[in-house]
Amino acid sequence: MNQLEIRKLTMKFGGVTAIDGIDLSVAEGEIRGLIGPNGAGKTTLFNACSGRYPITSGEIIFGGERVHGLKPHEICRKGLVRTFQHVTLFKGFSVLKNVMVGNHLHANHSYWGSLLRTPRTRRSEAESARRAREILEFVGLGNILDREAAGLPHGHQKALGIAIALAAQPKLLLLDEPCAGMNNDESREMIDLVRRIRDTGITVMLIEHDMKVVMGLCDRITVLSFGTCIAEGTPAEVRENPEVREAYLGSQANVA
Amino acid sequence: MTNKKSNLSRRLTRRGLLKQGSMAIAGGLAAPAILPKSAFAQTRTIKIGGAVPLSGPVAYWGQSTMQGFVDGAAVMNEAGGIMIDGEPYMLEVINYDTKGEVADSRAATMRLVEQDECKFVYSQAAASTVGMLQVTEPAEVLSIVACWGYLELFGTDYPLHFRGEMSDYEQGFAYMPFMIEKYGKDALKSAAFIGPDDQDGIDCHFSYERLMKHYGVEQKAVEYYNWEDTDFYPIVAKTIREKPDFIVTSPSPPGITASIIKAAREMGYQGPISSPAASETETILEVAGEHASGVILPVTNINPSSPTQKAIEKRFLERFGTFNALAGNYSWWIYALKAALEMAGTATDTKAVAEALAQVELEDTYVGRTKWAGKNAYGLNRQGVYDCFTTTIDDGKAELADVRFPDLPDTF
Amino acid sequence: MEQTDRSSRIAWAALLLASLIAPVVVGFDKYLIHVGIIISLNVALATSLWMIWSLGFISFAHAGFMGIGAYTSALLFTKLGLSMWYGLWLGAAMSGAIALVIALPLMRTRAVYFFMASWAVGEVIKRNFAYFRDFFGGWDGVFNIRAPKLDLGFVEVNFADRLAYYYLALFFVVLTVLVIHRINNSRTGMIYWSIHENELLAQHAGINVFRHKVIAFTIACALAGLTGALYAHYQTYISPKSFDIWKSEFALVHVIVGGLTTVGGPVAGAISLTVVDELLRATGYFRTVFFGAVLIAAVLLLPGGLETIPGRLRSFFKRSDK
Amino acid sequence: MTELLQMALTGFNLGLMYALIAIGLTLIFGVMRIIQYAHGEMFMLGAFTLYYWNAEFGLNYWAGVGVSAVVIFCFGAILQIVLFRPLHGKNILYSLAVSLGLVLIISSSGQILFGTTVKGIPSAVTGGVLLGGTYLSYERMVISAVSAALIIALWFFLRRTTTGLAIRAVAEDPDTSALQGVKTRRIHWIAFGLGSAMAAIAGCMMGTLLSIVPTMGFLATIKAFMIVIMGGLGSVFGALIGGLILGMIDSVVTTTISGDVALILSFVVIFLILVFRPSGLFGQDWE
Repeated sequence: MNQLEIRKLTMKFGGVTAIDGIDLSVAEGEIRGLIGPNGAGKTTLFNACSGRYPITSGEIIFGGERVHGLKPHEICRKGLVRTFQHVTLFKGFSVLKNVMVGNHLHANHSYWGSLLRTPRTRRSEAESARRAREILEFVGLGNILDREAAGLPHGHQKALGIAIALAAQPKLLLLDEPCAGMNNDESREMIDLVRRIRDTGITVMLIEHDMKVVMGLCDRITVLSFGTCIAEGTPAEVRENPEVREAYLGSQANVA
Repeated sequence: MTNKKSNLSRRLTRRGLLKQGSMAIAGGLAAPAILPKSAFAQTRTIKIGGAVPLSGPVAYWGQSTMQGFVDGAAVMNEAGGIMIDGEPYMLEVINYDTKGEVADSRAATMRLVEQDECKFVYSQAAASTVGMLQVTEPAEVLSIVACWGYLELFGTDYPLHFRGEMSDYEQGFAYMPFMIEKYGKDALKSAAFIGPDDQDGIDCHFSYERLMKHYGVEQKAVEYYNWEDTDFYPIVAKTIREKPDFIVTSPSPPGITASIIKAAREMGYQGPISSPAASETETILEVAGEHASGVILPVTNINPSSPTQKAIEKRFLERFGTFNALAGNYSWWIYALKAALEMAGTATDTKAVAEALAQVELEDTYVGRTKWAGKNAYGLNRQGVYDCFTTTIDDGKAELADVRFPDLPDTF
Repeated sequence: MEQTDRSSRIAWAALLLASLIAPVVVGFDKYLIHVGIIISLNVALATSLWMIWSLGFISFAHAGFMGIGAYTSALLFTKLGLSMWYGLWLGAAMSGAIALVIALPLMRTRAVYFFMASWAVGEVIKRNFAYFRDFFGGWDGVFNIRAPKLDLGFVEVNFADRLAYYYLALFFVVLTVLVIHRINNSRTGMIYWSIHENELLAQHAGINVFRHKVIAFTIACALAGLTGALYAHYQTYISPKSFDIWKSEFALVHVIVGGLTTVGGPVAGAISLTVVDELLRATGYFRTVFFGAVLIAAVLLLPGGLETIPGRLRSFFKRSDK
Repeated sequence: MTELLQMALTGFNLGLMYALIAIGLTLIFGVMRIIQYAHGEMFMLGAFTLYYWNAEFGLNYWAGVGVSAVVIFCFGAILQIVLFRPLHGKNILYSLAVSLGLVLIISSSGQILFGTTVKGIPSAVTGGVLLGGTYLSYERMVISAVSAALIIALWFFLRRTTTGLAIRAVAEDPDTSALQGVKTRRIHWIAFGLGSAMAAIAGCMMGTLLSIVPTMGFLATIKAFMIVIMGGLGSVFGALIGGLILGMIDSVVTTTISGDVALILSFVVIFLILVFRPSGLFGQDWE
């Protein structure tokens, strides 16, 4: 069964057509790559799926349910969670607190509970802290729980961004350039993390410019150019596809 | 008419500035800021407290009132204080700023009454008066205020509360006879009123309504401007559309009065315009320019003429560096209080002092003859009545046109 | 949840104890008790304004909502004879209800635009009190709003007595600060501060930002309404001028000078600036000038506000005893 | 018919005068995101500078306007350097608190220095003509012309001169413009000084029309903020349109219904504009 189906999606911003009738479907448990030159509409697609911007026409079906038109927090609750290209964190919070905000979703929150500090609320808060520590261990930040998010090195900030997304217990995780600005070791760690995320049963779709990461990690790759989908297939098929090469891999063809 | 040079000397002299600054600091800071204090420990003293607006939009009136008391007390102390059944009492005046707000005035009055133990207090303008009365009446403290409205706060259920300034109603009984003499009864069949949309404006309008009814003048239009207004064309256009015989604007300060006059004349309205609260002819001449004619200001003697008035002006200039006619207008309050204290022979029994004050009549003050009236209207003689000096401005020249004691009807 | 560490818990207890015994310390000087009541009311107003700040925006309509609470309670008393015990809760409820209705469109605006829109709301509320003369009393205001009595069986407490009202005001202030402190130090507070820190990420982490903003605004305005009712029955007279823009501005100034990051900020700011304003009363003309100077000095010389003082002292002592 | 004409004319004059007050604020509020509450105080100081220059010392009126603009420009620049520069980059609330402190200091020390008596500046241009019931005062025409001229001049200044472009660059994105070599510190005090000077000129114009008193600044601030919000942040054209809208509301509604309703209505209009067009009619986004 397909985790995500996008049918004839079109996104217009005051005359500019960022996405022009894209069809895309992502199978459950797959790692889907999304590549294309700058301005191809990759991040716009993520913005459409996460509900940040309203879509012009078309349909987005997630887990068999219509999600286009819903608000970001509603889509997130359904399990479609995204990270952001430019690192966005709760800078003033500690690493642990960042993730606890993330898993706020599944801890039942009640104003009366907060006010009266009922045992139920206190238990759920302790539970939320425990789960947050678990997630941080999973992404490798288990040892710096109390550090302030703003002061973390770039690599850790990226990992924390993913940890926040994981806290919302996603079924489909949209990663927007997870390896941007990373050296080889950090990239290798990130690839390993994405695989481990997928192994827990979470479908992953990621935007990435680093070809080594994309080719090595993704089961299938979709190539976008000027808001349309020009190719889709396994990494090998995409590498050979002449259109892709010409539209995107042109100069790098002989290098790969 | 005072020329440019002299009013500069009156208003911005270096000496005046220093005096004004130092007086405030000496008077204010000397007192330990929050703990009770008394300057004349040794001889017996009477403390007179002032909760007046010294800052904010109504500071102009507040400062004039304070100057009247500070000057009066200084003069009396120099003359050895007041003799109350054989004992000399010195006067000590304590002033707190109320910023022209009710809650602040209530707090200031509480401090005067409870901490400084003043038995006699004074205030200025409606907001500070309302704040003050909630404290003074239950504490049986005598208050002299200037407040043109809130008539429900006046009379038998507030027995220790004196109004030292005539409202437009009392003043009207000097103003209307003068207008009738000047323009003739049949030229004044209809009138229009323009005033600010706060409690002062609404109260003044209420006084005028009663006055016009008494003199059988039909009221054609009532327009309220709000203090945020910066242009009076719209309101004046609406008023003169009704073609009233004359326009009254109150309590509009000199500046706004001048703007109303200018707009009316520019839009072709020729009838007389009067403003009983505008006590600065210079501003009206400067702002209204050649339009300033047919203006009647039944306020107070803007340019001191009588020997007493000139003496008061000289003393105020030396003591405070500035003098304006309103300060003169309020300067008689403390002398009336002095007479009442001496007559009652007590400095603590405020009821007796109040009884005495009601009968005090002064002859030679800045505003001529003064007495207290209002027995029939309010149940007690608590409304100060005094000579009304009417100044008129015609084609750029202001002159004192009439001095008369209001002939109040017996129903008052 | 950050556990309030031991030193701040002691600080709160000390402050509570100090305010309880304050009347005795000043020898029941009636005027200083009045200052105490005004401090309590300012603390409640500043703290409820601070609660809105914890979501990242500042409301300039706060005095307006305080006015709604005050007028509701005052009119219930003067027109229907209902004592303050009803007026308090109905005033808070009315203020909260109107806040809820206004919040729905208001929360569409952002940052400084919210700030301006809330300013417009405050002005409209105040001017409606002034415009409808027959019902609200217009600019003349509402008179003799008497304090209530409380029959405790063995003794009847009349809150017209200032000492009694001091403890009544203190009780409600402590209640208000406790409610806000509890909310802030709980999951709800974490959600508020996450919206404050990064609204976009909070939304994408599954937090219904719009709903939380509306609820927080409603609670804060209801608490302001409660403060308004207390204010009305103490001052016994209210007019539209009592709830104008300056009151909102001074509440904001109390929060800024006090400190923006913890509940201690508005409390410290409100206490210190109210005392300063009272101390300056005797300086006549110069009162507002001095207050303006104190305000600017506090902001420039003490970045982060009064709440950072304990931290600075601690670091100062640590450095010196090394 | 003449009533409508009178209303429209008054509304137009009023609108231009309000716009003159607001464009100064557009520079400060729009460019530097400083909520300058003491903008009205600059308006008041401008009027009093002209008063002492012209009415007291009897010197030429138009020279007085120039002098007061220069004096307040320097005063505004000094304020920015001394008070607002340390707060740069900090939370906007701190600059708001400082500007509130300024309001308290300037208006009350104005009362102490200039005295609380109301003053007036004799108008430089007098007279007018009655065109069938509608009065065309030359003075208001001159003031409207000066206001329009200044607004256009500022518009060109921001579009054509290098400093003007630098100011707009800093408004758009301070960091990038700093990278491009724009001395942002210098631009800040220039923009602040210029904005204050604009308010001073407006003070001179309105000062001659009406009376002046030290506490008049706060009312000008209210009008200026209302217009800048309506017109949209940082947009000179928006300030002009906002000014005209407010002028028309004030004139028409006051004449037909009442002053109170005019004010309540203008606040309701602001609320609706902000709710449906969060960045004002012509302003660019805030963050």
